[in-house]
Amino acid sequence: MKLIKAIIKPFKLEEVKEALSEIGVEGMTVTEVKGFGRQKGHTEIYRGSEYTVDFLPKVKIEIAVPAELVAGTVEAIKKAARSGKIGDGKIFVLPIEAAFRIRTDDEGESAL
Amino acid sequence: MKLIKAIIKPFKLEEVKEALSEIGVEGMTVTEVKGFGRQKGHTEIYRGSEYTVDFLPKVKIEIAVPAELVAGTVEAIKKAARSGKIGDGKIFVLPIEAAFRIRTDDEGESAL
Amino acid sequence: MKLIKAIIKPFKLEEVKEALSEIGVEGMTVTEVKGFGRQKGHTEIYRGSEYTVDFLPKVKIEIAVPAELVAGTVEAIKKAARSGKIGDGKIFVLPIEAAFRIRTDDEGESAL
Amino acid sequence: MNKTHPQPNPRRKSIFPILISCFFVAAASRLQAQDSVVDAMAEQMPSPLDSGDTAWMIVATALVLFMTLPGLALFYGGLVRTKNVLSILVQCFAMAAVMTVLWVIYGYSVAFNTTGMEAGVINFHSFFGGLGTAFLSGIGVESFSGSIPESVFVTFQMTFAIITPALIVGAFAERMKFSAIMLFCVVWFTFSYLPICHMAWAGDGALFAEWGVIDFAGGTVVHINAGIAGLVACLMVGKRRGFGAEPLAPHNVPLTLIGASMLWVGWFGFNAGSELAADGTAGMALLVTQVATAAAALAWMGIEWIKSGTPTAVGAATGAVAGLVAITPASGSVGPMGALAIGLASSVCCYLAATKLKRRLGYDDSLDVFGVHGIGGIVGAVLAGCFFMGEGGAESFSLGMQTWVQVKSVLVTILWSGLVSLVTLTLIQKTMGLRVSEEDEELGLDLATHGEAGYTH
Amino acid sequence: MNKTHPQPNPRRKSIFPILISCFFVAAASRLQAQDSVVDAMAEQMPSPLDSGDTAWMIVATALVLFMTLPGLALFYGGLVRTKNVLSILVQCFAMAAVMTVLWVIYGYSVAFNTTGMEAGVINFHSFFGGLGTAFLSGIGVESFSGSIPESVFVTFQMTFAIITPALIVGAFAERMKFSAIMLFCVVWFTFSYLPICHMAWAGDGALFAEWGVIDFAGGTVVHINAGIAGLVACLMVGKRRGFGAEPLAPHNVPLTLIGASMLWVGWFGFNAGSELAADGTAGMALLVTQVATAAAALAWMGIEWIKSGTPTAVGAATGAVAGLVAITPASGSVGPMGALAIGLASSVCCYLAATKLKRRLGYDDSLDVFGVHGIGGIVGAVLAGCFFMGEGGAESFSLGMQTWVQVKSVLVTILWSGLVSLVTLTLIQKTMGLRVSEEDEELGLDLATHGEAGYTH
Amino acid sequence: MNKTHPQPNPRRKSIFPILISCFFVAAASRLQAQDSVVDAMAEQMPSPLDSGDTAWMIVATALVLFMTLPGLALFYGGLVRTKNVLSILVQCFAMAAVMTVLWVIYGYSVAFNTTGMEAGVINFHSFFGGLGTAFLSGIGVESFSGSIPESVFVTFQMTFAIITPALIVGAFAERMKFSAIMLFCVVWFTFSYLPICHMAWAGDGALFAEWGVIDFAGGTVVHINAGIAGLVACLMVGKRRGFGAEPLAPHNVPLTLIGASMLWVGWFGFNAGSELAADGTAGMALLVTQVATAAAALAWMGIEWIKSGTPTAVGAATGAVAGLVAITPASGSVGPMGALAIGLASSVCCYLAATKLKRRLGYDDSLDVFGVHGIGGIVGAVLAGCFFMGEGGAESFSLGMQTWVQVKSVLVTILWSGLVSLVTLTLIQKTMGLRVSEEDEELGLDLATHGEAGYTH
Ligand SMILES: Nc1ncnc2c1ncn2[C@@H]1O[C@H](COP(=O)(O)OP(=O)(O)O)[C@@H](O)[C@H]1O
Ligand SMILES: Nc1ncnc2c1ncn2[C@@H]1O[C@H](COP(=O)(O)OP(=O)(O)O)[C@@H](O)[C@H]1O
Ligand SMILES: Nc1ncnc2c1ncn2[C@@H]1O[C@H](COP(=O)(O)OP(=O)(O)O)[C@@H](O)[C@H]1O
Repeated sequence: MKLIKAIIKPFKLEEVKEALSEIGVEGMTVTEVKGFGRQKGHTEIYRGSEYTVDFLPKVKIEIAVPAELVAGTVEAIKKAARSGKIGDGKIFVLPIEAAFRIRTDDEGESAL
Repeated sequence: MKLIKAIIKPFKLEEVKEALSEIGVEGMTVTEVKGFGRQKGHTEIYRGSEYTVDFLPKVKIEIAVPAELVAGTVEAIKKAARSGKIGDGKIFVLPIEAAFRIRTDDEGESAL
Repeated sequence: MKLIKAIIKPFKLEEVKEALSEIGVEGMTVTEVKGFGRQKGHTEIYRGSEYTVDFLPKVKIEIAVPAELVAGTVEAIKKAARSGKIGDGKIFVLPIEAAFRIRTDDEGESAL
Repeated sequence: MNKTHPQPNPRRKSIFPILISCFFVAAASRLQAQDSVVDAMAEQMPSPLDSGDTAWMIVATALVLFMTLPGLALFYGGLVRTKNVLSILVQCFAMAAVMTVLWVIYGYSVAFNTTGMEAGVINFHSFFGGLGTAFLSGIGVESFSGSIPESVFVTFQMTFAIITPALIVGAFAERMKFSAIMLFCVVWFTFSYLPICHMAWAGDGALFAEWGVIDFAGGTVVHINAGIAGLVACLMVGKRRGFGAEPLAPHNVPLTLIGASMLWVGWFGFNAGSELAADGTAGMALLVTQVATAAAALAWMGIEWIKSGTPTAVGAATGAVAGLVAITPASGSVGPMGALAIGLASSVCCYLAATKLKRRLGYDDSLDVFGVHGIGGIVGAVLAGCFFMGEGGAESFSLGMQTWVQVKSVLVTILWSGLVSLVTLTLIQKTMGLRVSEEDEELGLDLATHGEAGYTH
Repeated sequence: MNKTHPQPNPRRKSIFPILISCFFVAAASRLQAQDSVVDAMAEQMPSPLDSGDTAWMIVATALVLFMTLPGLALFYGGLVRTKNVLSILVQCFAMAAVMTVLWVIYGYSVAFNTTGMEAGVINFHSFFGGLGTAFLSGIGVESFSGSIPESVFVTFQMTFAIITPALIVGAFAERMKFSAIMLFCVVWFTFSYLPICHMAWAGDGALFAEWGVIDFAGGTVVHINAGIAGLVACLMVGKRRGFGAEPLAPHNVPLTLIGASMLWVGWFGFNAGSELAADGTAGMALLVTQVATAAAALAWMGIEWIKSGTPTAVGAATGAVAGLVAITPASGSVGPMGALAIGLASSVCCYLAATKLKRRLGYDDSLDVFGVHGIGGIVGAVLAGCFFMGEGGAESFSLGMQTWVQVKSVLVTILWSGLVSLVTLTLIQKTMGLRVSEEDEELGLDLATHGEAGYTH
Repeated sequence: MNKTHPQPNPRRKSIFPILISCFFVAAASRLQAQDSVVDAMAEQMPSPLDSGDTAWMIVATALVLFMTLPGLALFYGGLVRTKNVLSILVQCFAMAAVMTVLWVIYGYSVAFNTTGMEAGVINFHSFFGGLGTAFLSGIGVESFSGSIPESVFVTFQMTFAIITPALIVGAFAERMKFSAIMLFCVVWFTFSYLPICHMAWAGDGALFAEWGVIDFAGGTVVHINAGIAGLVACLMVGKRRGFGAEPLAPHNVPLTLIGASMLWVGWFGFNAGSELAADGTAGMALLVTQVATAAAALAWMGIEWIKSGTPTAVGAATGAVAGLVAITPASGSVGPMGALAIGLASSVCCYLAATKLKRRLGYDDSLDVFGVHGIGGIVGAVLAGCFFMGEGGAESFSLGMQTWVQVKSVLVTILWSGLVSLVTLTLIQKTMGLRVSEEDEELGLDLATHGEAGYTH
């Protein structure tokens, strides 16, 4: 099993969710995060002092999937989340050693 | 060392924290997240339009533990977080390759 | 590639960001979290009832870096985030198996 | 006691619509013909209207409505948890809407109609007004109550009838069924608010008026009445899940402070408005209201500073309200030094009630309706019998007959409101139930009852 | 109809500053000499000033400004998404600032100057006032309008000229360019607000006044006028990204409820203030405003309760506003039972418009400006022709000539405002464009247009 | 200058309570007997009471309190960071409570008592009032001040004494010790607010009154006074951690806008209320207040629009306040065109002060108390000497003797307030310290000082 961590632009969340539903990914966990990268933040002005906001709002999606689904899932996210502009985000794949469903005693892939 | 990531219902946080204290887990990091899964969201109404809220509020707990404590920790979380209703959440176990305490120069398990 | 997860005190974020920029780390993702550990929370009073706030505000930084940069990055974070007081936080290093940039078709280290 | 009330008007009876007839029909078909002679006579008399008094009383009415919407709604709304903020706001809105309608249908008449009342005689109408002014029958543009239009008097008193049940909802916040709340409040309004209001303010022949009770702006009518209902209700509904174990901390203290400030400012309408005129007594009511409130806020913060070193925002706000409550009955008769004393005394008593007493007895009066309105109202009602201001501004203190009279009115109010609340809530509990399900309580009343979230990020 | 308006004053013409001359110069150089004789005469006449009426009208003015700032700003601000909250607040602030300046430069004169008007004659000045009082020329401390200082009348009416364009911005919230909004509102104010205001309230010789239209506090002038402009604008600007697909839920319902409450309370100034005096009619306007609002809030919550079991907070607030809107034109002539009927009717119609009609026709009137102000205004304007209150308080209902007169004024307003909006928006669209870029809409207007975030944690 | 002030009343001296005697005792034991003859005489004179003026002044009092609670508290509260929002709210609440109590004990007497004053004579009592009305001794229901009850005058002036120190706290927000703030404000109130207020408004024999200074509603007394204290304090307390390096952005701009709107609306009470009557001058004050504020808000947004393309919400609010401040001293004497000019001028000057000047000199006046109140007050006080309105509404501009008189009063105020602030703060710094620990500043004052969090999710 793998954990797919994708950092995307907030307004792409709905589209990504739909793209994942289509390929049968049924569960995910979403966190509001702030991203720092190549994309430049906007400039805010407060009482005459300009300052640049470095941290941009992003959304992090975490999805646990069986190893064989990683490629398809990554592809689906890339397609749905791409706007072509700088700051579209990243996808990281991490190994998961065990998984459990709290409600039942399911373990491993059947827990997803 | 392993990183235990548990996604639970928010109102179970206190109980889980207590259960972990009892078995000697002294540290954890908690994030408010939104979950998407089998559990159906409620329906909201706004100016005559009904819509279903897909993303439900959940809490993610991250706990770094020595490998030998993983089983006990998972068990404690499962017991405390279970309500038996759909949406109780998941537990994932990931490998940690190194750990450091910022305040001191502790490394590895002694940093936890 | 590795994923560095650092949990630090919120007011150290700016300093950590600058320290990382200096050693050439160009991207990171930041999450507001609540930490539970050795550091004692303050006491709040509400209508005559005292209670202790266990969970303290912390900031979690996630940085994906090529393996060879891990040591330097950890060092930079430790230096910048250290106040010497209890609760300064932790750094965990996790393995990353694959990385993608959403905007382009970059994979692996070139995606970072 | 200082309330001017409309004289019973013979022509009103002739067009008294039967209460149960649909008010919609009533609206469309009121008979016009037979009043013409009386009206013609009325027109020749010099108008009693005083534009200054009227200006003040229109504004005072707006101020008292402002106390409920948004004042009280925010004060309470900020003190509950995020998931229940809308439930409080909806309850306050619904209270304003329902009580307005009930007030014009029968409330005003039951509270202020003087038919059958006689100075020195205690009879049925010492407790309940007649139905002669139901549907505000006969109240037109040329009807006056003292020097102000009767329409203004009706609306001013209506705002008191709105805030009183709205105060109660704080006691059982975060757990009671919306339908049960509304039903309880309608019944309680009819059988506890209206009669106590009548006893205190309907003039000669009314119970408290006959006794000579001083209740300038509603210590018994509003605060003790609501405080006792809240206590009974929170005992019957039971504690919130987690009470005692978790903090159940306010979700938005700034909202609470906005609300408290609005209560403070609006209360000038409540107290100085109760003079029903813009004169020296109203001016003094303004001053003493400000002084008592300041003293009470200071005292509460002082107690906290001494006890824990941290004077809190919620404490400052609660102290201010404790002062406002206590000065209410006394605001027409004390001077600034008496007000200082009343404010300090109320703050200390309410502090003890909202902290020690509540913890000792273990009831969950969530937003301290009894602790602040009940106790503060009692302190104020009793002390209103002790402090007096003479015409030249000299003030005096005495413990005498007046104090005893005040105590009697307090006891009557406690018993009356307590009994009405107990009976009504028992009936509701037996039939539809008082409390939401555990799951709904967990999810929060906003989503469970009102299908809406307070905040969406 | 009940508005007192200043008589044309011959000496004003003599110092009429040329409109295009810089007002700055005007401020410094107004001629003083020639007025001295007239002034001397004025001083010997007894002052028409009534301090009670003046007191009330100063406060009413403050209350109506309070409706826009912060009332409407919060009502709207809470209903949009987090990223657009400041755009609404800035728009309301800017509207208050710009309209104030335009009002003193030429607005007051075009709306209320009576030069060239004659009872029974329809001419150019039945639609537009003259420019004789531009720059408030000739209005001093001793100028009166009825029993109040003319300065108060000017400011009171100014607050109506502020809130009307501010109401419109709700229709195209979250997507229209700030520059386009401001330009549109300035033109619309000049060519739609001012003439409709003149037709309704400038007195003998004005179109609606000649027809005998009842519009006590602004059903046509304010609500229908704004509602139609909103409908045209939201059609031309187009739907928000995601409309229909995503919820676009309000980001902070408590803010909306605070705003709605302030609108409610402030509306007493709007309606009872429109009497321009503190008297029995003002008092009755206070009462019926409260009754209609309560009935409407209750009705909206009732409909929701029946349909989905969840009476919502946004629903309660929207219902209250629907009632406030509808009672506006009628508040000087109906009684409490008529008000109940108007409130209920408006709530039902607005509910249908804001839900069914909008969904059916598919336009994105984001905050229901047309649905509530347009429809509610029409319901109120028409029913103001049906319900009447006699002097003795008796009420009656009839469908007759007055109803037809009301319908005519509604139609004129719809056409006039619709046409002005259509032409203006078309021109703006062709030149500078109406809408922000997709990217800016996505980022949110707060950051994109105003360079600021509403909340920073 | 237009303030009516109570005449010294001989019988007051006879019951003058010794200041140090506990006010509690005073409350209970005021002597009653000896006043009876004087009272009897008073009763036969026709009452000077005007109900319209009284109505207005009660409301004006409520409006000015509303400016502090919740107005200013929210304006400031929204501008600080999340972790310090409650500290601002508590400080404003505490100021309201403490100043109220001090005002009734000695403040009113030191500010307005006229014993020992003589027209044309500069003596000790040109600076400080006597203690004859300490404890509000002798002020009863039948005491009048002009046409309004003296109790109303006392309370109205009290609200000015509340808001002035509350304004100062913005300068050292987010870092100063609560105990040091309270101590400083009490001393500053006693030795700077009270004397400047006395000099300006105590009537014949007072310094500014003798000079013929125009300060209708408090340019020197309130704004310059507070602005200078703020400047001195922020210099002595030092910059916030991170000032210059991090943005320290406002945490909740909507709160700030709510507060600014409330300041705007409440300011009608401040300015038009300073006439102490509901008349033509009050009406004109209403109008010019609105005009200056609008012009200033517009100017600030315009500057931002030109400079960066993004007119901000905080800018609109700050501009409005700059206009309100500047029109304050002039609101009783200018006309609408002068108001336009004053609003524009103030906005430009305050903009420069709050941005360029502050950056150049590097002090951390956190919420621009000096930048807006200090500078705006100076602009207004000086321009009040340049713009005049004649009786017929004609306006004129001149730079002459009056301007010089105004400048003198400004200089006296700057020196006086600066000196009192410097000495007081130095003493506090040497003893208890001015500033919280670094750790507490980092954690936030809410938790560190008040043991509470503003928001709990
Ligand atoms: N090395 C990294 N580790 C973790 N997160 C990263 C890293 N680099 C970028 N990110 C995240 O990805 C987001 C987008 O990255 P950015 O460099 O702005 O553009 P792009 O994705 O187009 O390369 C950032 O805002 C940040 O949240
Ligand atoms: N594949 C997944 N990857 C990551 N998080 C998941 C995944 N599936 C479910 N979750 C998280 O677990 C929560 C509960 O899952 P759900 O399917 O609703 O019920 P259950 O845990 O009872 O199976 C979800 O709300 C989501 O936060
Ligand atoms: N075992 C753990 N797993 C995950 N996070 C932890 C763990 N222990 C501590 N933390 C995080 O690190 C923060 C600091 O830890 P704490 O024990 O208070 O102090 P220190 O870092 O000085 O040892 C905690 O608030 C928590 O967020």
